[in-house]
Amino acid sequence: MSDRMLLATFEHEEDLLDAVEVVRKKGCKIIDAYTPYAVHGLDRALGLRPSRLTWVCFVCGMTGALGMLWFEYWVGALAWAVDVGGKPWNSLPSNVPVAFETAVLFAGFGSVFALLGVSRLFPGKQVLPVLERVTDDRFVLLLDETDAQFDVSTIKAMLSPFNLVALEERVVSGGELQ
Amino acid sequence: MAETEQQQPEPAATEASELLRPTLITGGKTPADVTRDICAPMEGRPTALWWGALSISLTALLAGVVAVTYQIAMGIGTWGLNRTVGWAFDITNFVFWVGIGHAGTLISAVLFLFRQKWRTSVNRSAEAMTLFAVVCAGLFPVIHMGRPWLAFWMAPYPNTRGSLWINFKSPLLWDVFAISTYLLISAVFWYIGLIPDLATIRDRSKPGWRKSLAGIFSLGWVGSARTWHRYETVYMLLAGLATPLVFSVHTIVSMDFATAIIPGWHTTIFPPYFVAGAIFSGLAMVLTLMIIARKVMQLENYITVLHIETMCKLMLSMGCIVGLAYGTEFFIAAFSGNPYEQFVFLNRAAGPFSWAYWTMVSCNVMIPQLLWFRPLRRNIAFVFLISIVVNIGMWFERFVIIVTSLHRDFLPSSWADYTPTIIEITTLIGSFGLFFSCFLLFCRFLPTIAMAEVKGVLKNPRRAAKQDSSKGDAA
Amino acid sequence: MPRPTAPYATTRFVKRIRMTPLSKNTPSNNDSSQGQLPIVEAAGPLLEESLAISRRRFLEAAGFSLSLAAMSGCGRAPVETALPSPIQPVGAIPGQLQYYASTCAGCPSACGLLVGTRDGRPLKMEGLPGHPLSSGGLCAVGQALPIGLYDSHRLTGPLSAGKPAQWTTLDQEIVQTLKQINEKQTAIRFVTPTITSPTLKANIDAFLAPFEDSKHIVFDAVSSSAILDAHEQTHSTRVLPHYRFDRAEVVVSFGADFLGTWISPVEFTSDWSTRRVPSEQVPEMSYHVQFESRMSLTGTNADLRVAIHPQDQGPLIAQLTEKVSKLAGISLSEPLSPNIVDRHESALAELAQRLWNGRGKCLVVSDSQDVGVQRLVNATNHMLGNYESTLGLQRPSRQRQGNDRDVEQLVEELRAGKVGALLVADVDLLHDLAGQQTLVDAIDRVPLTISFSQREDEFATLAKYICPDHHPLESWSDAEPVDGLISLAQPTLQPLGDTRSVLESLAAWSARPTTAYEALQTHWKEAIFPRRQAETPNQFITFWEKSLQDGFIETRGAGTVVSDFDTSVIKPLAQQTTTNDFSLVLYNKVSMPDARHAHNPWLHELPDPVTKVTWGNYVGVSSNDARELGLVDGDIVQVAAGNEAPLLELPVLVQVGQHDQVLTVALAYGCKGTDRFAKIGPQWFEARPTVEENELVGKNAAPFVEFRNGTMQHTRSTVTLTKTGKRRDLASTQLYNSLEVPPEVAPHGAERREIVQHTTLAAFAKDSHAGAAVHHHETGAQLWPEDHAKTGHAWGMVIDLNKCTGCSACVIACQSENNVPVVGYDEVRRQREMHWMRIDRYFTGEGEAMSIDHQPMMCQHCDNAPCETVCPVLATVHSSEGLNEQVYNRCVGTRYCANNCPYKVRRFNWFKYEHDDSLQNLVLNPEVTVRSRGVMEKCSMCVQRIEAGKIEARSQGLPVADGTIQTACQQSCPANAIVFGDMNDTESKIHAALENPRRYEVLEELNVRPSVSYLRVVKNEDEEPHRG
Amino acid sequence: MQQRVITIALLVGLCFGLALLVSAMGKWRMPDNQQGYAPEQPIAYSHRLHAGELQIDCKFCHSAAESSRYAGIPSSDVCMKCHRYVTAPFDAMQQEMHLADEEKRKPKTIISTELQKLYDALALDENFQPIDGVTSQSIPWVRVHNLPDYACFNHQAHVAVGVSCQKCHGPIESMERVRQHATLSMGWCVNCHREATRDGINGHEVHASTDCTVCHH
Repeated sequence: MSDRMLLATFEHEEDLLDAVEVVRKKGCKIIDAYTPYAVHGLDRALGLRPSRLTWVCFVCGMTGALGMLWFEYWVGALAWAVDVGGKPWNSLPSNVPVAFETAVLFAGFGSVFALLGVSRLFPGKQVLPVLERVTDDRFVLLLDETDAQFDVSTIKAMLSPFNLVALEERVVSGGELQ
Repeated sequence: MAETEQQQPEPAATEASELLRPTLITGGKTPADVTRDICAPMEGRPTALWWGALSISLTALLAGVVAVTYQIAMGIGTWGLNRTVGWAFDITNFVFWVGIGHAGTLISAVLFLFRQKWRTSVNRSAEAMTLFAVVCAGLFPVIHMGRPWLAFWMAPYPNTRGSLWINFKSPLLWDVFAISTYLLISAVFWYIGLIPDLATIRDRSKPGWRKSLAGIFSLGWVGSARTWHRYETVYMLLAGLATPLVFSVHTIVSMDFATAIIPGWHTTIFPPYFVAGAIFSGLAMVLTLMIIARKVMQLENYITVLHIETMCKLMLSMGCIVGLAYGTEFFIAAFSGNPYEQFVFLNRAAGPFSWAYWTMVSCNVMIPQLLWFRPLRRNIAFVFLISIVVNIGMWFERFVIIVTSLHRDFLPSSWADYTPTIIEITTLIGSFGLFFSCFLLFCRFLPTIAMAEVKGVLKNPRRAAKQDSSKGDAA
Repeated sequence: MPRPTAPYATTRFVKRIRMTPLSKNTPSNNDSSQGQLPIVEAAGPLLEESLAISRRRFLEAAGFSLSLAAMSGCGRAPVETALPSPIQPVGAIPGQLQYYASTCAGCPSACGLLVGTRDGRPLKMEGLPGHPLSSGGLCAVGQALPIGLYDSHRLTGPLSAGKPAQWTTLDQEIVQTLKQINEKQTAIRFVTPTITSPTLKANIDAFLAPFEDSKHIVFDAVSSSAILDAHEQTHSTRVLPHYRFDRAEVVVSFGADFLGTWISPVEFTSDWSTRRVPSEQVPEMSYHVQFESRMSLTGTNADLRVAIHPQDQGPLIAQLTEKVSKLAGISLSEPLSPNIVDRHESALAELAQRLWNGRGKCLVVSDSQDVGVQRLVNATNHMLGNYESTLGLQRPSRQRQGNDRDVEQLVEELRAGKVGALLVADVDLLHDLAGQQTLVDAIDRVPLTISFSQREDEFATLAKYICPDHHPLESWSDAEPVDGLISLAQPTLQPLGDTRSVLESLAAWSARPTTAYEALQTHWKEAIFPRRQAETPNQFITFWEKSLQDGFIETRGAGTVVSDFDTSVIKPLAQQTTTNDFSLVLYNKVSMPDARHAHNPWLHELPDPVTKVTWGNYVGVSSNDARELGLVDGDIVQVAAGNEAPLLELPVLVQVGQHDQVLTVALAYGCKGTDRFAKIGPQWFEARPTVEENELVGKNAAPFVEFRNGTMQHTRSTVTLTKTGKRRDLASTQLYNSLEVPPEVAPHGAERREIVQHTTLAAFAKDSHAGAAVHHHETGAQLWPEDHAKTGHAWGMVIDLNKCTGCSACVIACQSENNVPVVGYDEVRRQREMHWMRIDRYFTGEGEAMSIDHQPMMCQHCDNAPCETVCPVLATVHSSEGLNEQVYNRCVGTRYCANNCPYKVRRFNWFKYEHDDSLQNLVLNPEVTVRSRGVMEKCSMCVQRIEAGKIEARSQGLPVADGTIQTACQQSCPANAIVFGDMNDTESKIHAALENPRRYEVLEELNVRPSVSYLRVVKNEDEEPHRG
Repeated sequence: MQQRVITIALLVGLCFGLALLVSAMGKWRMPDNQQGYAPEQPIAYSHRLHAGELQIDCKFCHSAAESSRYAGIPSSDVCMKCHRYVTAPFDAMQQEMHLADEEKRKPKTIISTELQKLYDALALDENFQPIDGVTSQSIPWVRVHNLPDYACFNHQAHVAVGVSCQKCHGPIESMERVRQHATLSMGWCVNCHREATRDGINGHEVHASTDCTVCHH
């Protein structure tokens, strides 16, 4: 990835969506798009693969459930089998509620931490937003400028129908945007 | 619940889009407006109203702290309990607050799954309410112990007792796990929702403590589409997890009673009955807070009459379910032919605590029936009143279940009365103090409405096409 | 030693008790008794302050800062020193429980006593097995002796004119004054209550002998003087017959509360109960009729209870006598009573017939203080040939010797200023004769007044000298409750204070000083030893040893000469004017037989067996009168006799079954010094004091006692009742008194709860399972039969409700064994009494059809215990021997278990119940943990005794034999109603009891499988039982 | 890029820290664990000497162990059984004997400082006769093995089935000053009970119950 990129700003999510379609048709390389809220269908437009975080969630959940079930069985029937109200040593029904709660706990925290991990979000992370207002009301499309037949004017012409707010070139070192 | 949105459209609305979906946010707001409006209360100076409210709730909180300190210093004897009635205000308050805590997650998680876009205006504060309510709830099981300093014995930690752990057969222990899980998951859910808004605050506020704090907690959010994509997935997952959690938590709370042997407690109807009740009381409390908040924070355009009305409908339906449950209890008692069971319910309606029982019935079942009338549903003042009444009613529901079942059980020799002491009452007031203090501080320092989500449901001229598709996945 | 001593022990107490070698003057050959007399260092550190407690606090702290403590590797617990006795007394094993056979001095019944001592501290009073009278039972009062012993309010030394004095100086003064009196030949009067001790009696006589005008006056606060007087007239000797309820098939009692307070309740209870066990083979039991105006404990147990107005008692007895004489074919010249009560004609007729059929095997008794009436009672018993069968005169009872005529005379003498010296032992003259005006100044004028009281009671404060007597557990004594049965009382620790037994005081003043021990032995050598029977050893010392070991000895009678019944004395009763005003009936509570026990917190907090009210007395009002006057429990009313002096303000108690126009008030309350209990129980801002400002526990009702025809009258006619508008809630442990649920909330067909099951003798004879509850649910289904099989022991208990009279001895036995705290009026009022064992009492139904039940209720040790499942921290779990275990140190106090207990037998420590009276703490049983605040507790089936029994058996290499382990409640039960044992032991008593057709489990439809079960009540009635 | 490195570094560090913590936890003392407690005693009594060298049976002094819940700390008169004659270390007395022989005089009784404390406590004069008017005092031994008073350990029960003293008290016969050998934690008791029930005690079968109320009542 080079350090030259083109930053197109829009006012409405629809403009961004349409622009993305066109740009991709043109075969330009889109580094990323920035929006103030989750724009419906943008992921499809950008052609992102469905996230694998669901699997993380599932695995964590199962770990929690099975782990707790085993622990309860160990405590109740193996470690020290105590006669409690004449109940059987290992009464599965009474083990279910806690196991379920643990499952939810593990699943929830697992997937959240996974999210933070893969998206590299952590407290105190220093970032320089592409545009201050991107978390307010602006929609930004970030294009890579380093392939053949790249020409700012054509891009400008191409994006102008989607009432383009601004188009500027930026020279940044990679990673800084992440 | 999905049908609640197929309500009769606004008569004023003529535009096609309006026919499809009534306006959620009035006043033709743009995203920029949203940001400005919602950040306004945080950036401006707090109003006198806010200061007044805060000082009242802090006073209440202080009173509660004093009461609890005295009680822990002297002993549980400073409560009105006795050998027969071992639980009263303490567990009543516990169940009451847990109940309150339910609407929050319900509104944000369940309605999210049902694609109820109207939730966006209320979910943030509803979730906050959940958190604070659960904190209040969690307080009571601890202070109701004879030796609260040993509360940690409830946790399964490695010990030197020869592998003597804890009793996983005890519903009270299930509670410990359920409540703590619920608290943690709700907190995470709430925080995840906050991240984008925190980023917004970070970017729009000048350098200073707010900016740096927002910077730290927004975890370096930049609104990248990739992150949004994953974020949406996780948010959906959390919603999916939270929904069964909501139901499980109150189911487990109800098992404290349902698995016991005491007539009036030992009932299989309890789980659904309690969940319905919880949601009922939760909605009532959300309404109370919403109506206050929209006044105090000038958010009339974001929390519209439409929101209020929709919640009223939900509340009405819950009220009816609860009413049904009351009826069923009596029927089952009569039908079971179990004299103890029959006695307990007769005793509720006609015994020494009948006043509490009838307060409960009228507050929870009779008065809410007024919500069938549209004008009343849309009358903010009236709805506010109703929500208060329902809160009172639901508190009494728990009181009735706990006290009337205990005070006259099997052996007439040990029947006893119960009268609360000042300490108990002050503790209850204190818990309200804690709750409202937390909520007011939240209103002051965090966006009470999920900006990022509201922006997503704003009306704008070129949305119609999108809406068809979104309605597509709603169905 | 009658029972094997269990090997309990604890250095914890060795460190506070310094043993001393035998005192010089003690013969070394009786080490079984005086051998180990330790001095208790009352000032020493005590259980509460001992390390163990601070250790517990340390744990609490650790709770707060666990992690921190863990990091720091934990600080050391404070250093504890253990102080062994410098010289080990012979045979004393530290902490081991040792039993001494002795005699109970709680009242003149003189029951056999077994004093359990540990490290020289008497801790547990038990019945002496095999004692001819009490036969192993002991009442609540006897059980409660220890707390009176370790009472910091007892006098620690003699007082002269209210100031502490030296015995020597005091003796000189007294001897001087006595000499003067002897010279002046002024009267000397020695007042005591009934003295059963032959030695003391002899010594008093010897002491009084040299004086010209001397008299020993026997003053019983509630006397049976009329009975003795009547026998003086009918049998020419003034004696009290020895009643034998075990021989009586028909018992008719006119107001005599012989199971509760009358003469010798423990003895009578055990005798009576032997006749209350119908079996499948022999479905027979005694028939017991009670005519009474108040609701007495005896009345609650009668087959037929007839409520009568006190003024009707005489006439009714007269009518019965007439009927019996008709049957006996003796013609009477004139009707015996001018007043006729025709209300109960038919009942009397039937009763007379029943009595006649049971000639020689029946018994008619009355508590009347009218000699004429008692004469008729004698006549009836004579005609029925009961003398020497159910009433013994050859070997009469000495348990009541009070002579009211003497007392009346004394009062006059005092008023007349004739008395030169007044010595009063063991009775508070002024409290019990409060009715006599000007007595105070009269006594003030007496030159020499000596009180032997252990406390500064009303007379003592007035007396010139107080020469405090030992506590019974500190002193040597003996007793002859019934002619020919003589028992010894031995001290079990050296006196805690500088007190002196009456024997020694008298000896000192009559110039032949001796120790009580010597005096006792001398008298036995001279008077008792010659009376020995052939089989007893003929060496005095062996005879003495044996008596000491067994606690009692049976000898030849003293030879009472009784002339034949003199029919000429059967005279008609005097005409009496009938009134329609209220009559006041004065009585003694089962828990408070006389004012001597007024300082006993256990007895004050013992719920009255009938009213279930604790702390103080009250005015009993019949339910009809209460309804008319609009009175409810706790309304303070004023009772006055006419318009003159005696009046009383007390709260009302509405008592069903009490006759209308009758008020009842308990005596022996309002005693001086009981304001000490003001601060008992937890002190917090909403707490109400147990004793109000300048008040006492209860009010003294003695002012209403009056002398009439030479006897003290405990019923007072024409009293008035006025409301004051004030209120004081009664501290009652039971708020709802019926097995029938309130009609307005009663499910149809289930108005009555089958918690106490009933049947009649007739029904039982037909079907031994009659009266069993009909269950709507199938019971007995086990979900997990294979789990938790009880292979070893399986402890269980069966309680015979037909024997149990509700006397509540077991309640105190449990309290004393298990360190149950006293919580005070306010906590009881808030339904927070701590007794592990309670006795539920139900009045079900109306009038004479009312069924009255007593049901001991304690932890039922369910196999499917609802409490266990719900405890989050495993603080209450099930033992492999079927016990429901409560682990105090694990309990966090959620109270969930108590809520889920269908029997509501769990008790919670709402506060830290104070144990800061360092002397009082010596009463605590070291084998049972003192529970801290915030934990749950309940009946453990005396698991400490079970463990001790098992260990003892193990160290002897034997299996645990049936009966070697006894629970505290079972041991003390005068009626032997409780059977405890190993249900797996097919030879055991309990195993047999489980087979009993009358057996049932309370709430068995819940299928919690209790280890405690009950035997159904059988009433000796003909018709089918009434069912709700 | 370098962020990834940082992250990895952090994670590794965390794991390492946790590992350290866990390993350290083994060494931590749980609250109330008095293991190794060996307080100074009022008289420097040596179990090594008496129980070890002189082979005196434990039950000679702790006589109640067989018959009572408490082994009992011997009262001073038990000491006097021997120390009426043995008043000082053996060789010290030997020396005095020799000296006395040489100097043709009666050997004086030499009294060791520690034993003097015993005689003082008992208020005995040099001829071991009680001094009138002076009451004998208890020796304030410091308890080494302390159980909280809700835990009832019963010596009789254990001695009866042949559990050796050393099982709980450790190699007492080799201790100069008594030291708490075991943790005396509940787990420690319970495990011993389990083993005993499983393996029996020196050959014969026992049922060491693990019911709560066996110890907690």
